[in-house]
Amino acid sequence: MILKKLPYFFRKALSNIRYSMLVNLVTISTISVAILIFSTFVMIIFNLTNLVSRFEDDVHIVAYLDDEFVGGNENIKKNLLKLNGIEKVWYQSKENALKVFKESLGENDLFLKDIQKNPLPASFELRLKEGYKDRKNIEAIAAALRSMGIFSDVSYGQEWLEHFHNFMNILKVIGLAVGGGFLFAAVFIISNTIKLTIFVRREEIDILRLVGATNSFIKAPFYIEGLIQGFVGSVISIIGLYFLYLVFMAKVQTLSLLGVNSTSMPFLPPKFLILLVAFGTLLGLMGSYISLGEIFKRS
Amino acid sequence: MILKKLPYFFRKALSNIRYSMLVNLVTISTISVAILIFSTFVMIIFNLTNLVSRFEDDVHIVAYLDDEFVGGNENIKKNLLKLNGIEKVWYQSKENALKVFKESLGENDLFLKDIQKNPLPASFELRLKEGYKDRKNIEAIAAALRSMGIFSDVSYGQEWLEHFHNFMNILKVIGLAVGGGFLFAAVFIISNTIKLTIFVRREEIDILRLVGATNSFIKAPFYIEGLIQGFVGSVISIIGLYFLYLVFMAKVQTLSLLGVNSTSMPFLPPKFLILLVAFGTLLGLMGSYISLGEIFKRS
Amino acid sequence: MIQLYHVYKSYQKGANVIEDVSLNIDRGEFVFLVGASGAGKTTLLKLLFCAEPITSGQAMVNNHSLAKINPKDIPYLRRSIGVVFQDFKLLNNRTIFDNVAITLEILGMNRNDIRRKVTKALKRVGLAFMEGKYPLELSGGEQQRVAIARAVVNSPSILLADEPTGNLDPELSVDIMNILTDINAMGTTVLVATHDKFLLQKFMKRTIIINKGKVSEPI
Amino acid sequence: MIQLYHVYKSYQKGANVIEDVSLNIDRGEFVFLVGASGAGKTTLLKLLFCAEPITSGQAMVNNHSLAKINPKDIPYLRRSIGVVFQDFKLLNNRTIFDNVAITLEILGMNRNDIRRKVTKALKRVGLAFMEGKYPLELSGGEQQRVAIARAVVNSPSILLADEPTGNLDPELSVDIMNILTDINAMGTTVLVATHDKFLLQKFMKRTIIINKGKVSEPI
Ligand SMILES: Nc1ncnc2c1ncn2[C@@H]1O[C@H](COP(=O)(O)OP(=O)(O)OP(=O)(O)O)[C@@H](O)[C@H]1O
Ligand SMILES: Nc1ncnc2c1ncn2[C@@H]1O[C@H](COP(=O)(O)OP(=O)(O)OP(=O)(O)O)[C@@H](O)[C@H]1O
Ligand SMILES: [Mg+2]
Ligand SMILES: [Mg+2]
Repeated sequence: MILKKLPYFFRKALSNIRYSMLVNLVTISTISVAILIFSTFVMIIFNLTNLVSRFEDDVHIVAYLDDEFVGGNENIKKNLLKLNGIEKVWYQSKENALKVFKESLGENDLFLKDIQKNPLPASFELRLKEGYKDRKNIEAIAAALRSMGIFSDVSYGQEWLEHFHNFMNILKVIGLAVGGGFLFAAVFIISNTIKLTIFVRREEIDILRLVGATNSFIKAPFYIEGLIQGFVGSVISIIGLYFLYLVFMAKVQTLSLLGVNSTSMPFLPPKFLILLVAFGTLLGLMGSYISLGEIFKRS
Repeated sequence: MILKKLPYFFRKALSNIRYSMLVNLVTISTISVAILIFSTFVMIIFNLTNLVSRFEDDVHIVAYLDDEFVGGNENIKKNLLKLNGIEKVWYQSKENALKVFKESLGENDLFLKDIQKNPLPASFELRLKEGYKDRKNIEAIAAALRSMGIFSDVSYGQEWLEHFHNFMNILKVIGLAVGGGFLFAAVFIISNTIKLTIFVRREEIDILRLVGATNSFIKAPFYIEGLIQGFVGSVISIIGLYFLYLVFMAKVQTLSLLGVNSTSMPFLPPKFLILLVAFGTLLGLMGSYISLGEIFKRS
Repeated sequence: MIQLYHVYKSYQKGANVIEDVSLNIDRGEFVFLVGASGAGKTTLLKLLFCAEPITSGQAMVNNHSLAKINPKDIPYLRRSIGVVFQDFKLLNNRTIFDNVAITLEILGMNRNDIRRKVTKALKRVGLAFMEGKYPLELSGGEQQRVAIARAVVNSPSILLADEPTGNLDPELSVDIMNILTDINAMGTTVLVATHDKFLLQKFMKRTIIINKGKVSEPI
Repeated sequence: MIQLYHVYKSYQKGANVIEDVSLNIDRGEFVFLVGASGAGKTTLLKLLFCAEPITSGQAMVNNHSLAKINPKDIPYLRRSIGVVFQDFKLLNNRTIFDNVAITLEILGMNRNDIRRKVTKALKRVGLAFMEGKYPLELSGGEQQRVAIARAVVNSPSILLADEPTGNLDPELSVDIMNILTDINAMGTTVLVATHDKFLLQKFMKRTIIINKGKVSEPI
């Protein structure tokens, strides 16, 4: 019944938009700005997550071989690779370790002049598979390594991981709070604005009721109008976001900050854009829905 | 003339608010949310600035005395204190430096076992006065120290300062961009909303004109209404902000993140709150002003 | 068609605007409702199409009990009633054509039928050439005629006309009344609230007098 | 007081709603303006208080030239003209009292004088007891009388009444016309657009006929 009338309601909604152009422009632009704020936030979070996942790429474990242990390192390597979550293993001999250390000191090797015995241990560096780079898995692997009894020490940047974990926690709290706040603000502002636009047309609604229109007949074009407003608003906000992004990247490049570029800070991928538009459209629809509900209950 | 009528316009504005309660509630709540977003941002920036200034407190310069230099360090200290921007100077002898270094190594002093000659230099640590902790002043002081010719090296965390500087730059760009964005969004949303509320009353405006009201007579109550809306809206948003602040602090304390507490993250000081309310009030007024201008030009 | 039985209506407690009205209007009747300003004519009509709830009493309109009607049925009751509102109630942001078409769109009629019927109704009230204009571009009398066209376009089973000639000159008033009698002749029950003594005299019909909310009929 | 000289008015190009109207109304006159629906009565009145600009011609109202008036002077011209609008134009969110008081508030009158004058004007139209109500709580005729009260409350030098009795019963119409003749007797120039032949006959006054935008006077 309602579905059959959809084309009619769509036409009506479009002509309503035409009729009250000013109000619609105001509404759509408000929706754009509200969603722009929210989507800017989404983009920032998205890039932060990207950045963080690149930090995570760096995560690795170093297991220092006990000086007293004697045995084929190829054998150990094979055993290590059998562990869960290990992608690659490199071996570094005692001699190599010293060489690297000396190189890293450069000319400041004040202390090494007088050394007689190589104090550095041989070690295995373990790269982890995707999905095993979180704290829990790392600690499990480290424990497994220790239990092998052939390593004097297992190191995986415990302290750094701790800090990182803390940082991620703060980020999560702030992200959720701020994101939730923005979301709430967007929903609130959009539904408020739509409430006003519907209020502007309360007379129209009253008249339609008096001449025998059912509630759903009156509401349907408003729903569609809200839907269109939400859709157009969020598409505009994405265009705006892209524009802001370009401006920001240009600005950042002239300041040449931290080597930020379009690979290290990409625009939102299409999936996100589609989600944002869907979200905006839904908001427009919900805004109409809630406001109409209130206005119909009132009278 | 207009001023003499102010009490009348005020009464009129108040009764207008009473007459169109729904519209005013919508407007005021939208203003609150818009300003809440902006003021949350102001608070974050405020606290970040606070935090950063505590980082700055740590800034100091270490000047390493040339091993070949022989002379009274008390004398040097006096001379150093005469330099611009120096607050305090500590002297650290060669022996002391080695002791501290040994302590910092703990049991891992593999390399030190065989050392015959102390390779560490004596040094002066310089604390800077408030206002001299920025990059420019630090470099100037460092240059002055170098030109004294008695130091083998002057170190002030060049690399750290560089990073800090970069970080501050990014923060500035993002802060300005985001802050500007929020500001724009708040102004835009508020003036849009007020535009709608005035549009709701366009008939009233038309009628008033037809019965001989001057433009300023019609506009004045709207200005005052906008002013009141902006004032009430921003006061509400500050109450909301305080509430959010309390919730956030509680949340942060249960998670015991980074030792954040109400001293390290205070609420906005009264000066800022007054500015925010003044800003919101002004926005309300401006919103009315702009919207009325547009609506009057239209007809 | 329309039956009222001890109907009362008050907007505020205590003050009865309609007081103990009992009334019977048969299918196909043509009735004038006359009374001074503020007597309760508009209120009485509003009760009939559920624009206001009755305060007490019993009323049947087109087989719906006004006292017990389900809110969901109100739109369907209203569709069977054409109303010419005293203040027209046109949609200012829709064209004249669209204003008249509303009644038919609500019924889900197809576009061709709508066009045909609306054009005919507008022609009948002498405004065919104005279909593209907007209400505020029309004179008072023209707006009133649009309101009439909207009310009659669907040949409703009941037509309630509240002061339908208040803004019309005597000649046009007679034209409009002729339309109403025509539609009445085709079966519609018509109830016209009016002040116009001239029309009352010219069209001798059943007349109900309302005075301070109480009705009476001259014999 | 009012002088029109070859005045034209068209809303769209080509279609003259007022065509070559020349007219002279002296201070203190009482004039009826009659014509069919859509003849241009409302438009002519609108020109006089600058609600619409004249398209061409010369016009003087109360010593203001309508063709050359400075937009800033329009409010002051309007204050000297009381207007009863065909569609009342009441402010729905203000009480009846406030609606009538507007004219006086605009003039910056003090509150006591306003109270006195408004009460008097409302009493005159028989609505003193309704001052606290809102327009939408009034009957059509009551609203019309509020509009009349607002127009006369300040004893303007010109009174333009557009169909002021369209929603009133004959007895009230005569009452209202008496108010208008009273105010006229006190010096106000009165111009009444009406369809009501009964009033024309009862109050024998100068009558201007307007037909498709052209005016003429029966001799
Ligand atoms: N919504 C309302 N709230 C309160 N009182 C109302 C309302 N509507 C009408 N009234 C009052 O009820 C009385 C009857 O009003 P109604 O509109 O029925 O009169 P009417 O006979 O149509 O008069 P008119 O010929 O002037 O249109 C009036 O005194 C009016 O003030
Ligand atoms: N704003 C407008 N735009 C376009 N056309 C208009 C406008 N206002 C009036 N008209 C047209 O001008 C003509 C005269 O209108 P006007 O309102 O002056 O008539 P009137 O004599 O007052 O009629 P009535 O007795 O019905 O009120 C009408 O045909 C109307 O359609
Ligand atoms: Mg009535
Ligand atoms: Mg007219």
